[in-house]
Amino acid sequence: MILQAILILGGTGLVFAIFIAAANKKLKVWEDPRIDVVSAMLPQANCGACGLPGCRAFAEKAVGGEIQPSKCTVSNAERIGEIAHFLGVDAGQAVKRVARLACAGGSNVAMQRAEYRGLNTCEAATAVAGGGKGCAWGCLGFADCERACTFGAISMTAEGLPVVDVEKCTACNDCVVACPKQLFSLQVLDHALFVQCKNLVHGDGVLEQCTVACTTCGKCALDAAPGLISVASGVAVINYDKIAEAEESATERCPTGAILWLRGAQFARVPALSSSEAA
Amino acid sequence: MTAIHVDAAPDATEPIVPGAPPPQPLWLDFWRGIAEDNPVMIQMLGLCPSMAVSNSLENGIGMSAAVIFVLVCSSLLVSLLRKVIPGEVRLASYILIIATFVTISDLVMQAYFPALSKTLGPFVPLIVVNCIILGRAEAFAGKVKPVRAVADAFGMGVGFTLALCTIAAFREVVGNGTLLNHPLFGPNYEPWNFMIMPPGGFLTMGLMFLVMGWWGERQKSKRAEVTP
Amino acid sequence: MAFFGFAHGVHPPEEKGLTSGLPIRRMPYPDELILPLRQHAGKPAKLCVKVGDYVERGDPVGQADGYMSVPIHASAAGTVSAIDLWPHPDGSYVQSVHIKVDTYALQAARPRLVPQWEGLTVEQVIKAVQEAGVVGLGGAAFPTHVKLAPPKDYAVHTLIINGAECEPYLTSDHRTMVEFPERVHFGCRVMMHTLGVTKAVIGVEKNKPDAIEALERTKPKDLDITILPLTVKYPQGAEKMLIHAVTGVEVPSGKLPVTVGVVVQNVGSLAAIAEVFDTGLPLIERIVTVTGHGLKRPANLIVPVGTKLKDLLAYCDGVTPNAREVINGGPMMGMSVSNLEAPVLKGTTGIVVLTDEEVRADTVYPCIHCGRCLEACPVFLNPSWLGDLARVKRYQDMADEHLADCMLCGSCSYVCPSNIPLSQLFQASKVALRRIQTAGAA
Amino acid sequence: MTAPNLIVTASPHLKDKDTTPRIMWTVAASLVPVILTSAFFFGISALLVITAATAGALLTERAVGRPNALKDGSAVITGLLLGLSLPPGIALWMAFLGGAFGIGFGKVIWGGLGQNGFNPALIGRAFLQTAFPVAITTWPKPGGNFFALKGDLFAFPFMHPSSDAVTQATPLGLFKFEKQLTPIVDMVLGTTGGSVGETSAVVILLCGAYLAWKGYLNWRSPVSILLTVFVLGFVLHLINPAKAPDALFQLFSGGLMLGAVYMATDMVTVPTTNKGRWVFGIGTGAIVVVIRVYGGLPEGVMYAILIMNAFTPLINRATQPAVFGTRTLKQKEAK
Amino acid sequence: MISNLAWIFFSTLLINNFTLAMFLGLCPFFGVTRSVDTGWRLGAANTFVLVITSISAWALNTYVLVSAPYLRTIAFIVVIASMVQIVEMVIKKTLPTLFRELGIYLPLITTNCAILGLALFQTTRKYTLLEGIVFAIGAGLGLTLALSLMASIRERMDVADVPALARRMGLVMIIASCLSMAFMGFAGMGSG
Amino acid sequence: MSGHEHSHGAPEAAVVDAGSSSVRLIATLAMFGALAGGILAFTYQKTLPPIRKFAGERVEVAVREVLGSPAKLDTLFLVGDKLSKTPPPGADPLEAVKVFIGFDASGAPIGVAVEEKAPGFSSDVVLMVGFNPQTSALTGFKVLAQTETPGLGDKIIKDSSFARQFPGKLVTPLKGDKSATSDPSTVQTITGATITSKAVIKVINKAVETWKPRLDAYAKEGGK
Ligand SMILES: Cc1cc2nc3c(=O)[nH]c(=O)nc-3n(C[C@H](O)[C@H](O)[C@H](O)COP(=O)(O)O)c2cc1C
Ligand SMILES: Cc1cc2nc3c(=O)[nH]c(=O)nc-3n(C[C@H](O)[C@H](O)[C@H](O)COP(=O)(O)O)c2cc1C
Ligand SMILES: Cc1cc2nc3c(=O)[nH]c(=O)nc-3n(C[C@H](O)[C@H](O)[C@H](O)COP(=O)(O)O)c2cc1C
Ligand SMILES: Cc1cc2nc3c(=O)[nH]c(=O)nc-3n(C[C@H](O)[C@H](O)[C@H](O)CO)c2cc1C
Ligand code: SF4
Ligand code: SF4
Ligand code: SF4
Ligand code: SF4
Ligand code: FES
Repeated sequence: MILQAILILGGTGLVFAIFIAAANKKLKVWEDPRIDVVSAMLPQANCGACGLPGCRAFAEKAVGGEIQPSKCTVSNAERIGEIAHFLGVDAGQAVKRVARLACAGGSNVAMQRAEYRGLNTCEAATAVAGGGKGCAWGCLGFADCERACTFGAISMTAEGLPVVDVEKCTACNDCVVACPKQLFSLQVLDHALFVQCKNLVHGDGVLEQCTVACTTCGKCALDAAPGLISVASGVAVINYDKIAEAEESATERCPTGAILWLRGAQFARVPALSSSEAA
Repeated sequence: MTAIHVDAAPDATEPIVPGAPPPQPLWLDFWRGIAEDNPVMIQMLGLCPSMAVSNSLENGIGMSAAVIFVLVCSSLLVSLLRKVIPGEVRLASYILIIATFVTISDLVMQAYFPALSKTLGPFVPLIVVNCIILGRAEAFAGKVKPVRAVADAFGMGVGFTLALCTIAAFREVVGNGTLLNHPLFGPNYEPWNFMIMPPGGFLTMGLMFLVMGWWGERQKSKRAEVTP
Repeated sequence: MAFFGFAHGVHPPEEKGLTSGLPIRRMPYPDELILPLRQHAGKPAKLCVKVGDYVERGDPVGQADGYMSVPIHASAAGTVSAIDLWPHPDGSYVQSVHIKVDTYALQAARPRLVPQWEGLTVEQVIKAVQEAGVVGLGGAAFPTHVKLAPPKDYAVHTLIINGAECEPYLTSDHRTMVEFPERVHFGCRVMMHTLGVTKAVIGVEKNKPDAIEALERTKPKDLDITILPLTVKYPQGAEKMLIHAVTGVEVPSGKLPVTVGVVVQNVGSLAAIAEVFDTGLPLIERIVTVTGHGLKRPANLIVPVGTKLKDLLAYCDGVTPNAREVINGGPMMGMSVSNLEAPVLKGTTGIVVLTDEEVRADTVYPCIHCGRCLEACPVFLNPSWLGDLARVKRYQDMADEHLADCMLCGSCSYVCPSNIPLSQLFQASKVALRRIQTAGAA
Repeated sequence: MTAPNLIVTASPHLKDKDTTPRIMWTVAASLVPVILTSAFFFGISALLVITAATAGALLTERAVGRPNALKDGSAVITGLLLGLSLPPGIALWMAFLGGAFGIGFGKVIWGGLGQNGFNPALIGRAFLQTAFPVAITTWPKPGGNFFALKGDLFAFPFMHPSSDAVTQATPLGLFKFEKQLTPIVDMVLGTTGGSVGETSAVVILLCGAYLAWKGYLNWRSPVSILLTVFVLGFVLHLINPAKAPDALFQLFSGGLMLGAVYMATDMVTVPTTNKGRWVFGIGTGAIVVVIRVYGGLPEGVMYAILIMNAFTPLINRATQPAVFGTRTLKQKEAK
Repeated sequence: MISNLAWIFFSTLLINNFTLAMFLGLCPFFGVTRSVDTGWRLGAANTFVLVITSISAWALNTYVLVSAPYLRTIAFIVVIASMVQIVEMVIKKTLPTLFRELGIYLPLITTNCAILGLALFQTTRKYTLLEGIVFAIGAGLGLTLALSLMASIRERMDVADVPALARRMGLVMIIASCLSMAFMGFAGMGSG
Repeated sequence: MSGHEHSHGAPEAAVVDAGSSSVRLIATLAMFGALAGGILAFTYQKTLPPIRKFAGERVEVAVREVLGSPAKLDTLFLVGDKLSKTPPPGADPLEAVKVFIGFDASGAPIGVAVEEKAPGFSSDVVLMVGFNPQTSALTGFKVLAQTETPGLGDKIIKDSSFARQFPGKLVTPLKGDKSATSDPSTVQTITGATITSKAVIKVINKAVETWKPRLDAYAKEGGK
């Protein structure tokens, strides 16, 4: 009886092992096993900040040596080091960038021309006469960006402005895409000079719309290295190619605070700090 | 494409097995199966037996015992043989090993616990295909040393038991008014038959997930309170 | 009399009685006119004056910037007092020319700026139409000369004239047809000649019997013009619906009407062409219906382009105390205006002032999947599902569900018992989709 | 001129006057004649059962639903319809539990109004049917003193009700198990055993017609269900009269009227396209007949509607009309 | 004969639906029902494997296992697993996109209770080869039905405002509960 | 993908499965199979006796119950269409179709017990039916297998008052009724489980119908 059982199962095993061996020879698709490993080491946020359609695609490229591990902006330095070590490659260097908001017009300083009624999203409000906000360029404060940020880096102040937590921000670009007013841009964290206004109306008339707007008075441009700041377009524009020449003095005579010397989080100089900022 | 220049060769002592779990203290291997990688509640594996035999606690216990037995034995063996088994026939070999232990437990159960064996019916042989066991063999036991494999298997087994027995106890108490066949609420209790039928199984499982979800939400809001 | 129509659609209350019996009157010149350089679909005009210049009525203040553009002309004689960013009815700020109207000028007829039509070649007509700054007056303000020169690979066989005016409240097209039917026919003649078609159909909703009668009465004997009564249903005037009602053909999704051999023009546009060739002046004024229960004296007015809404409303004796919302256009498709400094544009069909009680309710309920929106949508979309997708921002899926075919007619929002702002969601989604696509491409 | 204090809103700026609460409350109100008819036949028991079920539904919606969810009136409908679908002698605690279950697991968990995939009232009933199969198939006799209780209504919660009331099998049960036919007149008028709302087909039809005229229910589903049941019933009766009762009997027996008029029209859980509603109705009708004739249960309306509820998303997918201009586009491409 | 086959088919499809009434194949039922397309494709793959299984089991029962019935479980599973592994390799080679989509579930089809369950039930019910195949098709279509229904409902729930605590798996289980409750309507079919 | 090429040069090649030789692969699987077969056959041999013992006991317990604790039991096997004291050649006595005859202490026959089944609500209801072949009076029945709905169909086991009605009833044939009756060949069905109740009645009628003639014939031939 035991022999019979041995024969049956052994035979079955044999037959199918032969099948599999044959199929294996003919059909095997080779895939670098390190892709799985690297993929498992990635955060699996599939955020796309690296410019690839997901973490697995990143792993494929990383294993292929086509992208540096540090291009994953979400992983911390330690993890990136591990991946680089595993693949035996240079981690590459990442400059810390964060999302910056080109508007400081909270509800306390910016004028609201008409009452908006409808969906509470910036996207929808933009379609309705610009949401009724006095400034056609400014932040509507319905927090589309906050919802878009998968890393919880954005929180809204009591005045309805989004504050980016520079620690949490991974420069994934989601908020940049989400904001219908295109107010966010990714900036190098160490670049301190920043203009937080986009209103193109010239002159002091703009203050009717918002008291922290850029009036194009040109004082910043005068106080800065030549060619660093220009005000011709209706708002102060910084030429970041010359950012090395920037100094804090350029911001000191700004009558409204539209241009500022930023260290860390934005809105450090906005007088009425929201509770979340203060903490 | 650019070739990779390798300066830092991987650690020579333990060859890197693709997808191998990172080294960990042993108790964590054990604990994972009970908590954060609970096979039923988190990984959602082995659901069929969790539903099918969980209409009474007795069944749940019997099933759990069989699963632990098979899980531990096969993990041990798979781990021992991990260097012998060629990758191409990995699955087939694992299944052979598992099926052997399952058949053993089935036969033993038929011989010594005939009544239980009858109520569990085809779900004992079906342990073979319980996704947990193969999953563990594939994801863990086949890649680590035997001690870790057994710790992990045992943890998974206990995790499965906890989940299954909780579900089973709940279903039996509400659906039949009894626990391990002892009446709990007196003779006039109107049992909710619903609970011991298929929809009740899904519902109970759903309730467990709801409780977990509620707990998770609570934790989240608590954390939010601490760091405003 | 047989009526022609389309499937689905809605029946909002018409409220046309406020102005449909009022003859068209001319509004006097205000003190200041605002001429935004972007008034039409396509490229904005190029500024060609500077502050301090004196302009005569009909002088260009902006030149056409390429083929998909038309010039902007001064609607009154006066001095260019400023050139700056100024509120536009759509809520944005646009570079605009301010003209301080010369109160002593005669504002009289001048030597022809636009040549006589008779004897012009097709190319000359098209050039004249562009130089006269004519755009579609049906609302979209699409440059008319472009429509007059369809690509040669399509054979245009029919000119369809849109006299449906399906928007509630608005009566400017209605009054045009009643009071100036000859102009409509003359415009039709110009267009038919230019397009080289022998057949024209004027579609008029059957709730305007006087307009149908006037058009029939003045119909030229030598042209094949049919006046087609249409079912009264919103959005009967939408181009694709109209073509379907008239020809029974569905314009292919994502394609222009020329692909089925028709060109659609609004009656107002025809009258404007007629006027332009008649008077020799470019398009500097238009007929606007100013109406609504929030307005003291509704009227159909000939308004100089560039008149501030503020001045327009004041001319109509102002608004009632409970007026809360001012709409540029009809109440179905028109946009709320947030700033009454914004001017009347070439494409402004009407201004509707709504009272407190009429402002759309705020409470939104969840979609109950009643299917009313599906039955309302004239292009057979599933607004309920699209709305759900929009709420969770699945824009790509929306595009796959033919979001591009949505013409934002608002029928779905109109019927939705849960008051879900569907068309607003779709409008925002279209914008978002475009933004995401450009971000993805970059 | 005084500048108005402007509001900006999205277009369209006009809105049809029907709102969701208005529809819901009207439907709830239209159930009043049905409830009164039940009270006429089953006395105070009917009212008590309906009240208990509605209380279960409302309290649950209040406790775990969205804030203000009670205002939209949909939970009231759920409660009333559940009550109407129960036997008049069922213990009140069970009716209450059914209402709570229906709203809790049939609606709130899904996201509340409009999101649920299955009819909450029927989920509540199906739960009761599975949980307490005996209690829910014990049918008291109609008639008698208005204030007489038709069963152990006040059984202690969670305890076994003692059923000592006079029962009478339903016409469908009588046919299925005893092969006895009930005269159609009795069923049309409602003098037979059955659940609270199974009493008078005529009243339900009239209320439904009113709602259909108001546009609050889409006539396609009820009409297609009734037609399908009639035609299939007719054919099967011709084939095997011993097994299948005649078509009129099928139409007027059981919960078919209530189900077709009030439950297969719950817009939330039936297809949104008109074509889909026909498919839904035909499917429901067919399953009703199949269960009644070949199934183990005498009545299948509840299960038929639930099963078709499950198919609703698939039906929606399949019956979406072609977007304007896509057909011509395809033709063009084909050329 | 025909009516017997028809009965096997319909009872397996609807009344004793593997997933909704017999608790077989729940892992893919919960794991791979995010979109209808994947759902029904997996169902189709499953049906295919079930038919292979049925034939293999029948052959084993008639030719190999007559004298050693206790080897049934192990023999079935080895044969089925090998067959599926071969099929898997073929798909990986020829249809890589399909392979990607069904991911880890392809090998898991082998270790899906429905497969072995089918083989065991077929044995205890002593089905002939033809009956077995019909049984397998019924079971496979039943799985496909359950998968598609679940997936279609989940697609709709993806856009719903589901309470946070139910979002992960809670609601999915409740949907399963409702589905299985609805299909109880077919219970007792054929008995009355 | 290009990963394939470079991996050969890299030291990680050790990681990569070099591709086992087919022989090794085949040998492993065959050996595993043989080993498993051996182990299982061994286990089977060890567990077979208790399994068979239990199966036999289960039937015996049921028989004793339906016949009211007989002092002695005889087993007859169905061979062809006849009853005989020996099982058909080659058949497993456990699996063979058989009938049990019970005798009281005085050696007088009490009745016979047979296994029979019929479809219930969900699937077959399998009963051990005990009856007196001379009078067609029932001695009792016991449910051997059923998958009826808990709470409804399974009342045929749980509701003792249902089973209590049966002893003494005359199978001429047996009928069911919804209301209580004193008719000697009618039993009251369970409310809410009519179908299962009727299935029990069906099984009993079938048992008596098929087995009574055989037993009669056997008795006529003098019990050989
Ligand atoms: C030859 C020709 C080309 C056209 N090209 C465009 C175009 O590129 N984009 C566009 O929006 N409309 C174009 N139109 C005009 C449309 O047909 C339509 O009239 C216009 O979009 C305004 O329609 P509406 O008011 O319904 O939005 C073109 C018309 C013609 C005759
Ligand atoms: C929903 C909708 C409704 C419309 N209703 C009208 C209308 O009532 N009358 C009209 O002239 N144009 C209406 N239009 C614009 C037409 O589609 C089309 O653009 C116009 O008739 C073209 O003529 P034009 O270029 O001369 O303006 C509508 C467009 C849409 C999208
Ligand atoms: C889910 C469900 C399961 C059922 N199970 C059984 C059962 O196992 N046995 C049975 O006889 N009746 C069962 N029934 C009830 C029968 O279909 C039928 O209603 C009942 O047998 C009729 O009995 P009555 O006439 O005494 O009420 C079940 C009903 C439902 C809804
Ligand atoms: C015509 C109509 C029929 C309805 N039928 C039901 C029903 O059968 N069951 C129910 O729970 N709710 C019903 N409702 C109420 C509502 O749609 C239901 O509570 C939703 O399913 C909850 O999301 C109905 C509503 C209307 C307007
Ligand atoms: S930054 Fe943009 S997205 Fe964020 S709240 Fe402001 S307008 Fe909205
Ligand atoms: S969404 Fe914006 S703020 Fe958030 S992490 Fe990405 S870049 Fe930073
Ligand atoms: S707005 Fe778009 S979706 Fe809505 S009815 Fe109009 S075309 Fe259809
Ligand atoms: S009309 Fe409104 S409630 Fe009805 S289906 Fe459409 S979106 Fe949903
Ligand atoms: S346990 Fe049954 S399919 Fe996974």
